[in-house]
Amino acid sequence: MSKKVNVGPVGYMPQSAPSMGVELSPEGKGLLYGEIVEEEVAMKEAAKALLTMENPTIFPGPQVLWDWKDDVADKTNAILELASEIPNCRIIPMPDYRPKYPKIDPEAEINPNHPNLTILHNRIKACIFIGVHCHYANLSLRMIRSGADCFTIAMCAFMGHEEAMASIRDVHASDVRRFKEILIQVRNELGIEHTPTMPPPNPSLPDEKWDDLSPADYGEYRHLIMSKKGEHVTDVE
Amino acid sequence: MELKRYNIRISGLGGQGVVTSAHIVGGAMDNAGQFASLVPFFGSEKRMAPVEAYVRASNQPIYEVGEVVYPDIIMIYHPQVITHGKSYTMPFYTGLKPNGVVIINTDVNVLNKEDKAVLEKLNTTVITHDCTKMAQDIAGTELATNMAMMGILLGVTNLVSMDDIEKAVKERFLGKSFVASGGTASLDSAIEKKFKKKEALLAKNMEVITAAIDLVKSKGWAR
Amino acid sequence: MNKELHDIEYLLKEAPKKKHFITGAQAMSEAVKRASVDMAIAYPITPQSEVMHLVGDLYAEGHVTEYYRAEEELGTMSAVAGAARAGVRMFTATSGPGLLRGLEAIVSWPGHRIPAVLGVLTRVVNAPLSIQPDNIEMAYLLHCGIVMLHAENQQDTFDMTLAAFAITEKVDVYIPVSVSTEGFFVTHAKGYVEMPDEKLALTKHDPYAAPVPVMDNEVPPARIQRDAPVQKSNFMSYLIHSVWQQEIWDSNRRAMKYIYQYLGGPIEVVNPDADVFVLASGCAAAQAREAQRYSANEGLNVGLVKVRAIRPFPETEICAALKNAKAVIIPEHNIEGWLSKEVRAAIPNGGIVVNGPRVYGGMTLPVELIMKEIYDAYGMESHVLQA
Amino acid sequence: MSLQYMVPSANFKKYLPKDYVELVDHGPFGRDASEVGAEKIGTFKELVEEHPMCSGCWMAYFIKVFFAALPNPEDTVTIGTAGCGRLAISQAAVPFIYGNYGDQNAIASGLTRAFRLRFPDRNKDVITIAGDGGMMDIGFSMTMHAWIRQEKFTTIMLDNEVYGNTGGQESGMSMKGAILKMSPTGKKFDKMPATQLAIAAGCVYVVRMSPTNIKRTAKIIRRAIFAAREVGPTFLHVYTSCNIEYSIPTQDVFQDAKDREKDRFKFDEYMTDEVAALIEKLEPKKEKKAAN
Repeated sequence: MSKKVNVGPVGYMPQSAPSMGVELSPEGKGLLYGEIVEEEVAMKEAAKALLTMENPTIFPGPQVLWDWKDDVADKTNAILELASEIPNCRIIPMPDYRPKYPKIDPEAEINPNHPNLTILHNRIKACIFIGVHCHYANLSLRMIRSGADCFTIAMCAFMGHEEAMASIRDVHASDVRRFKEILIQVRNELGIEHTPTMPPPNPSLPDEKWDDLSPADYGEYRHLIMSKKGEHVTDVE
Repeated sequence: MELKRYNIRISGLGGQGVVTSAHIVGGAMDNAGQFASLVPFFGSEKRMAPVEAYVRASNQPIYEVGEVVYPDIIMIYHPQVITHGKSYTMPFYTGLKPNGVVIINTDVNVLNKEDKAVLEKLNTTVITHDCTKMAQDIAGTELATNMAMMGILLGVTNLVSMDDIEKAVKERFLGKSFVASGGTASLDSAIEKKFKKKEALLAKNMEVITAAIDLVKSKGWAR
Repeated sequence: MNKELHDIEYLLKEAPKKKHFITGAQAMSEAVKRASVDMAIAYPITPQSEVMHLVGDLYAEGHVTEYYRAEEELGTMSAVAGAARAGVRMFTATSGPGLLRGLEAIVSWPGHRIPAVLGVLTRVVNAPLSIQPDNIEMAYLLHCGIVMLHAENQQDTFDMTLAAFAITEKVDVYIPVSVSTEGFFVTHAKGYVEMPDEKLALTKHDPYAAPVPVMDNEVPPARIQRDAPVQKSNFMSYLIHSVWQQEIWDSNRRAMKYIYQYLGGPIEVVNPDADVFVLASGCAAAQAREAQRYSANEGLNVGLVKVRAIRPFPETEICAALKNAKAVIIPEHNIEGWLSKEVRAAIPNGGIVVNGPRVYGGMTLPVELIMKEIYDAYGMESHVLQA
Repeated sequence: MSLQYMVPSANFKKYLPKDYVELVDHGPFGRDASEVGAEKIGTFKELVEEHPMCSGCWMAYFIKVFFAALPNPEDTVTIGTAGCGRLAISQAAVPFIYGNYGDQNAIASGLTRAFRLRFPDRNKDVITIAGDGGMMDIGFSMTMHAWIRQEKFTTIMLDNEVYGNTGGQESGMSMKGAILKMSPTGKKFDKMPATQLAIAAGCVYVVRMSPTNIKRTAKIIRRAIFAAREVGPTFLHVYTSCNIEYSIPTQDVFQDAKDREKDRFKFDEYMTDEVAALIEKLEPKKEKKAAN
């Protein structure tokens, strides 16, 4: 089959998939390499990528990271079930969309303003975007296609993404579970042995000890946060 | 169906009911199941200042919009339009198409030699009649001049029946929403005051129109 | 106000309709009346367009929930962007110099993902000041990413305005939609408009069905900046602004399927087998339609291509329609001929484009001028039009 | 219940960076000012921490205090414009709108009205926080007209008396005689009377201050927000020096702020009777959070 949208890197200035003539799939269909296909076909190819490429990773976005809607609990359960069936799978969240100063910890998160920091640092060759708002998902997917060799999968609650190698639209918890079943089937076909395992937790810095924290912990900057009447600290910088 | 189309430009002076008569022609066409479009003039609306209005009348839907630049029929409500150049379109026959009609409210010769030459070359039918006098004679006011002029136009084009016209006149003076400029609206109310009762106003207007149409018939001006 | 809510397809296609004889400005406000608009912000540009004071009347009657008169257009357009970010359905309209004054804000709407409908009732923008119609201002909108519809008449103005509300809020579009029509020629003139009853209205805006988080503190993430100030740094990619711009134009492109669905497509072709075409948008299309009919009466094989959507520009459709054309006459209401340029660049044989006829500065575009070009295209002698 | 959008979903809590988890577990969301007020900075997870502003920047300090003083951070939207301030404001865990040049008070007008339309029974605090250039020069008409229209939100002007972010040009709020870029021979006219303009335009609560006293600064910010919820537009004119463009040694930044407090930023609080009554009601004793 022809591949309008293929694994990158496509280089310095990517052409957007819609401008190459890729259109979103209609309800009930998926997109695979920019072509409209049966959902199952797209799911199978996506599963194969997750099972055969290095460092498969799920990037959950704000819409599933926070408990803002009734369906979040079920959907997150389904995502974790899926993750547990993918050997060596990791979960790296996209918790917000702003450019983050001074720099993100690429092992702890992915940021739409520079997604390749995370993709390249962790050598991620296959990934799923889920729960990311469409605008930011599109930006990230295109930048990844531009600068990395990563098979991108979009599991979208709305209409899907032209930019992903595989795109599934109108995704609910049941669709994530359906994808999981297909993934298990493909895994068995490929003869990969696996016992369900949860991905490791976020490796970001350990909790600060908030209980005994005091301005003194801020050292030379303490006057900037706690000035007392009449105090004039001169011994800084 | 053969396309019949009259693109009409009306030039007159503020206070003569130019826009009002355009609305009535449009209304009459509508009532007759025919088609018309109006373009109200967009500018200063003062007494005795130049006013122009445009009407397109047809037996088929009308698509085009804007001023009538190339009219089939030109109506001059006041001789000063020609003699004093009180017009937005100078000379008054600008854009007139061949075989057209010019209707001038006057019984004296207001056309100079050059005007006549141009109109002759275009094979124009020039109709002149003192409609102001007609209005005064029949309705007792020169404010009905526009009714007389309109009567001549309707007689010449012969597109609508008397019933259609009467209904349109009623709508204009007795209500049913229309967009009127501030100027014409106040003028309408001035006419109303003069006649005290709207019914009387209507009857007089209809008399003027009927007389004008009869005039067209008697003179053989109808197209 | 209690209304019977329906989707756009029902309102435009299935709902029983009645014919009304109204002005273009009224047609636009009648569409707003049926669009469940939450809020409208106005700045006087009357008399060129009375749309926004008619919308004020809708507010007084309860058809629009919130409304105010802003300080000037930059304030208006910025406030529209603020309110839309808060998740309400927005409408405003402007004209000529007002559009240009608000332009800084308007051209940023697409990038900020502002779903709003903007009425553009065209008028002269060039000095000296004038209130006459001329659509050169649309050229200033061509390159900002906004979806641009151009209405031929009062009916188009109604249909396009109503459809615009549905299109702008599609998750895969979510950029503003402008509905332009010629000031005076359409806004002040009456035409027949078929409309569903005013008790019917478009389904309400769902701010959570969106490609960006609405900024209402109800949806994660907390750390949102929908409109990040982007510059090259170690935490932002070189590419971020480029792909963002691409996303806006992709969204613009995605609007096309809805233009097909709701408005019958980006172009209308009359007599597709013609050898000479008149191609036009807005009220120039009305003049072109008339010219096509006159031509047919005279036995000339002339076709009409009416362009409804200026953005996304129907390049493929126009190329297909003009495939066998020997000449394309493009009448326009502006001096620059922006539509001619677009078409000339889009078709493989741009040489067949006849430049004009064009009128500007408020002048009428007489059908006779188009006819003259048609006669010329056929090598016929035309009647000399006297000055 | 908007706090919910701040609470990590149970399944993913362990997959979130600690930073985000701490915002809820140890941050000010849903907690009382007595626990997490500005005076307690350093003992709880702040809404803004790392930011790219200059070392020793007094504006950055004020912005930290500002975020710590918010009575309802989970229901607050900030709006800014080009300028230094947004560098830190955009790093806070509070939605931030960065529109076009100087348009913050127009955006806030639309946003506030839309919030009141969508959530008539809730308090959603809208705060514009921008520099002197954005508020008094390029955004002047939008600033003034939002006040004149009695739009119910809080305007905070971070006045460093110069265009800092663009490299030190004269602003309307620079002092007469100041030699800056674009005023190479000294500024020819006076600093604009921002607070007088605000009062004339109908702001119901107007304060000019140099924020040297954390406790008072926090109290003023909260008063301005409460008054905007109930009564009308409020305005804080805050001295936030630019130690770069005015060459203030870092160790003198605080002293400079104190000096300004003695002259042109002398503490000045204006309020209408209605606001006075409101404050009376909200602060029966010492600094107490209003019941929401």
